[in-house]
Amino acid sequence: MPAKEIRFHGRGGQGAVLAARMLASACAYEGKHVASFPMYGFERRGMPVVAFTRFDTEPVREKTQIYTPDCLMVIDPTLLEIGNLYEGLKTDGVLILNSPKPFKKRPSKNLGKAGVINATQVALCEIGRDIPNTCLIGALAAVTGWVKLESIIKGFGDYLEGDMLERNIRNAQRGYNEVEVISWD
Amino acid sequence: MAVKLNKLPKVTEYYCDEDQFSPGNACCPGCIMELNLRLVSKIMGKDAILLGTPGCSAPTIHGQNDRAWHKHSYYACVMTGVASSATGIARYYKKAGIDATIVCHTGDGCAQDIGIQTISGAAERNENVIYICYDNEGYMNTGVQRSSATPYGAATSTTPVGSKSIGKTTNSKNMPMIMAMHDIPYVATATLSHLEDYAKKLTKAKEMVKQGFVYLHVFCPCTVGWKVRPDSSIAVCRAAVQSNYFPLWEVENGEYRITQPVAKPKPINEMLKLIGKFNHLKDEEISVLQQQSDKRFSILKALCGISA
Amino acid sequence: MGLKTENKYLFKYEACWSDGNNALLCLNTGDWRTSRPVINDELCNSCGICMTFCPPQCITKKDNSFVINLGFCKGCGICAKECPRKAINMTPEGDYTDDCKI
Amino acid sequence: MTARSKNIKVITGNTAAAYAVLLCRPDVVSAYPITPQSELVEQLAKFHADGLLDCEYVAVEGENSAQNVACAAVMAGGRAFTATSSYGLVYMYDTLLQTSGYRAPLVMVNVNREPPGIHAVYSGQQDMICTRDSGWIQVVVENCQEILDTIIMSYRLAEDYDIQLPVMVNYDGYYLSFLAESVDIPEQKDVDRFLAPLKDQPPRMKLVAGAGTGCGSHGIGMGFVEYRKKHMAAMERSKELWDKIDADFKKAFRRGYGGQIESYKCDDADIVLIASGSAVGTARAVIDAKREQGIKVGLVKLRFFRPFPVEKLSMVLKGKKAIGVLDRSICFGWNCGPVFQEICALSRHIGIMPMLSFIDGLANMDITKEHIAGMIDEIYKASQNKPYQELTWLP
Repeated sequence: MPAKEIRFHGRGGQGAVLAARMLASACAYEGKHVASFPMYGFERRGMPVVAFTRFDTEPVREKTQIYTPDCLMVIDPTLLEIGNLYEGLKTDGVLILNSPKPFKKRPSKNLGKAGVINATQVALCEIGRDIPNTCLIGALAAVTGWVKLESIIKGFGDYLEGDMLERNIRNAQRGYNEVEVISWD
Repeated sequence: MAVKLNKLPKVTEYYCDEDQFSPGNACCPGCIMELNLRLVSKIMGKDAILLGTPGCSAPTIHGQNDRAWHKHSYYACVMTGVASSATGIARYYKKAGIDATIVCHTGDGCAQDIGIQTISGAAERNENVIYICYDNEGYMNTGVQRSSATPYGAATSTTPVGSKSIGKTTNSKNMPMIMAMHDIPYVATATLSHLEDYAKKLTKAKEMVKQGFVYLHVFCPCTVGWKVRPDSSIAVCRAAVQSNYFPLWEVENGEYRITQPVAKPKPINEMLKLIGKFNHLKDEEISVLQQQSDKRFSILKALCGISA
Repeated sequence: MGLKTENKYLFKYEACWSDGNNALLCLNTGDWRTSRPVINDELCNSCGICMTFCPPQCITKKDNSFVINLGFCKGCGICAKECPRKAINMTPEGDYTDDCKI
Repeated sequence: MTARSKNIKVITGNTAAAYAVLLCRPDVVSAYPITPQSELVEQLAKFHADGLLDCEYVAVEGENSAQNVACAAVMAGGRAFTATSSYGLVYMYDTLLQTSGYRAPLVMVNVNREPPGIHAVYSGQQDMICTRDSGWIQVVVENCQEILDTIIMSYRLAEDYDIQLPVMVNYDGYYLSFLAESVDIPEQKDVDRFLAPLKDQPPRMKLVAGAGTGCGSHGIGMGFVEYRKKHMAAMERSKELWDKIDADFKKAFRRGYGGQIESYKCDDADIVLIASGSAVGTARAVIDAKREQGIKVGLVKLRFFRPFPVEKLSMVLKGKKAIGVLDRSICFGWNCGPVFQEICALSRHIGIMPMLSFIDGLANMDITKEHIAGMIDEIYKASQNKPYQELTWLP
């Protein structure tokens, strides 16, 4: 599998930075080279945050932001309004979206697949708080097939423990199982 | 021929070591900061480590190339870093299991102006460090400029008296009280007219530093900067105590106590007339200084539980 | 004519460390004096107050009286001023210049 | 025996630095949080709280104190660590000069960030440039693994009896401080073994209660001049030793970084790009792509900034047709980048050739592959005797 680049869009407090890092850990457990970093100004709740994750079978040398993603993860549906969200998306690109609404219209010809799940609702149910990130990583594993669910769950162990780990595992499993996939040719 | 007494003054009973300083030191004639250093040396003992910074005591504490002015180990550092450097030494010694008395010795310019942040920080962290501030009410080493310890009405080279100026127009900082409000184990004021009182406090400081930060604020007139006769610096100290301009007190684990109560305080003018930097003051300005001094003393009394 | 270059180091450490075990730095502060303290043995009761207040601590007890080390006395006069029995007089150094010649 | 740990973790640059500090067993750690370094301070506090880091952890009230605490702890005989960034670095400037002048072998991390403007929580190397003449050894690193490894190597260098100088390890804010990568965390015993030769060194001077020795005046008259000469000589000695330490590290851990500089595909190169920090990684990828297009381009990664690797650079750069320098900072008064200015000073060793200064990546702006490709195109043009522009600002 060639190198993959994933860009995460979220708001401060939703776990976009951690999601990007957790995905990197999961890929590292599969023996891949990974790199992940966020870009934000002051740390403020609610402020838009962008994070990046790259993985490859070769060492990842680039230390740049991601301009031509293979996949976009949008953790907050209001961020779909960002003007240039799909700019640079590779052909057959993937969107992982947290949204309570169905996603029908193809927003970019480069978008090949969209995985949509109401991750906020799942998180409120499983974790008790609006932290949809782990659910969406589960969804990403299901939609892309780039990384195994068990690696994702293993990766969580680097960041969480005890009850929170259990809850987030359930969150990810539900994302994996319940994500609705829309494909375009 | 007078009958000879067999006894030395009581302060000598507190000496535990010889004076470690060279007999010929670069302090002005009549400078009682020199007396202060030698007293600290005798009571803290040779093993005390001295920390200093640029200031009047710098040429005495810090050596030149491979030679020194005294036999203490010492560390000299930038003016912003005395209490923090003492922290570094104290913490390393703690980690290495080494026992040592660490004594910072700086003027008011370092303690309450440029270095106040680091003192405040070290006090809040309750480092095992003794900090002695010799308060000569200004930057004397650099040519008598005002500091935050310079009192209202004093003439200095940056608060000169002129047709539109009476000297410094604001009050000094009440530094010992600022330090007391840090709730550290021990804070005391002292001066060199009351040597036994001071010696007791130094001795106590040596004990109390085991519990944490200790701050001693020492009233230390500068003959040159204050325009005081070289023989009168001790007299000025005494007058400051007797007028309650500089009361001698201590606070030990939150207990405030005036150590040298003055039965009948003299007017502040008794002290001012010994000091040239106040020569130009008129009665109304003197009364401003008197009122400020009274107000500070009443706060101290309240803290000591003495009713007005 | 070339510049003289000196490559020999004078001090043994890499950084500047002074050693109090070497002979201490010392100024002949006695030279600064314009008047000297003279103890009047008639009045002195050896209370030692002068000794405690002397800034350079150059007054020491010898037998039952006090001696002033004029090599370091800066002539500030604190001892004379603080003496409760007025047993110390500050005398102009000029009075002693003839002694010096001898 | 080569040590290869199985302990690979996906961690950020800041966390990698914290692991390095943990492994070097400092006696005293003092630091004050500042974006983008805070995570490092927090991580060390956590290690300390969990009993993993057996040291005195001093949570100071500002960077100036952080540097003073660390400097004094080192002068008292201990091993210390501190970390800062941007304004924090310049807030400790008075003491930076003291630490190096006192020859205190302290290791410090500086997470590179732009200094002016309180909103400038952005990556940029200007903070390091502001302190280039502070008498510190300054190292710049490229990735998270190198952060960890370089801190360990830095203690070997700083505390060597022949050096006795503080070392500042610099890495880009955001692009490295927050970059999570797989990092091989060495075993404690292997790091202990790597640092063990320091124990065989002659004892350096330290502050001992009752010994009657003291420091801080930095010499008077000819004494001052002598200590300056010694300081400068030690700085020069550090170059060769750094190369040796790097080789030793490679032997012990199978990871080497080339010492003062790393040259990448320079041997047969006609033109060379010089860069430091996180941009080097990106530049490697672009160099490979350009080589595939037939441009014989090489890359020099500057690891030592102070002392400046004059000899090593001269060897690599001599005879090239054109060189370009990428700076993530600016040099006032010379209208170019600071590293460029220093490379120009190599002309007496490498001869006259077209030299191009590129200023890029200020204030967190991304140094993209396209930017670097553009730089290489410009250097190439200049090497073909075509007119070129000496200074280019990107983006």
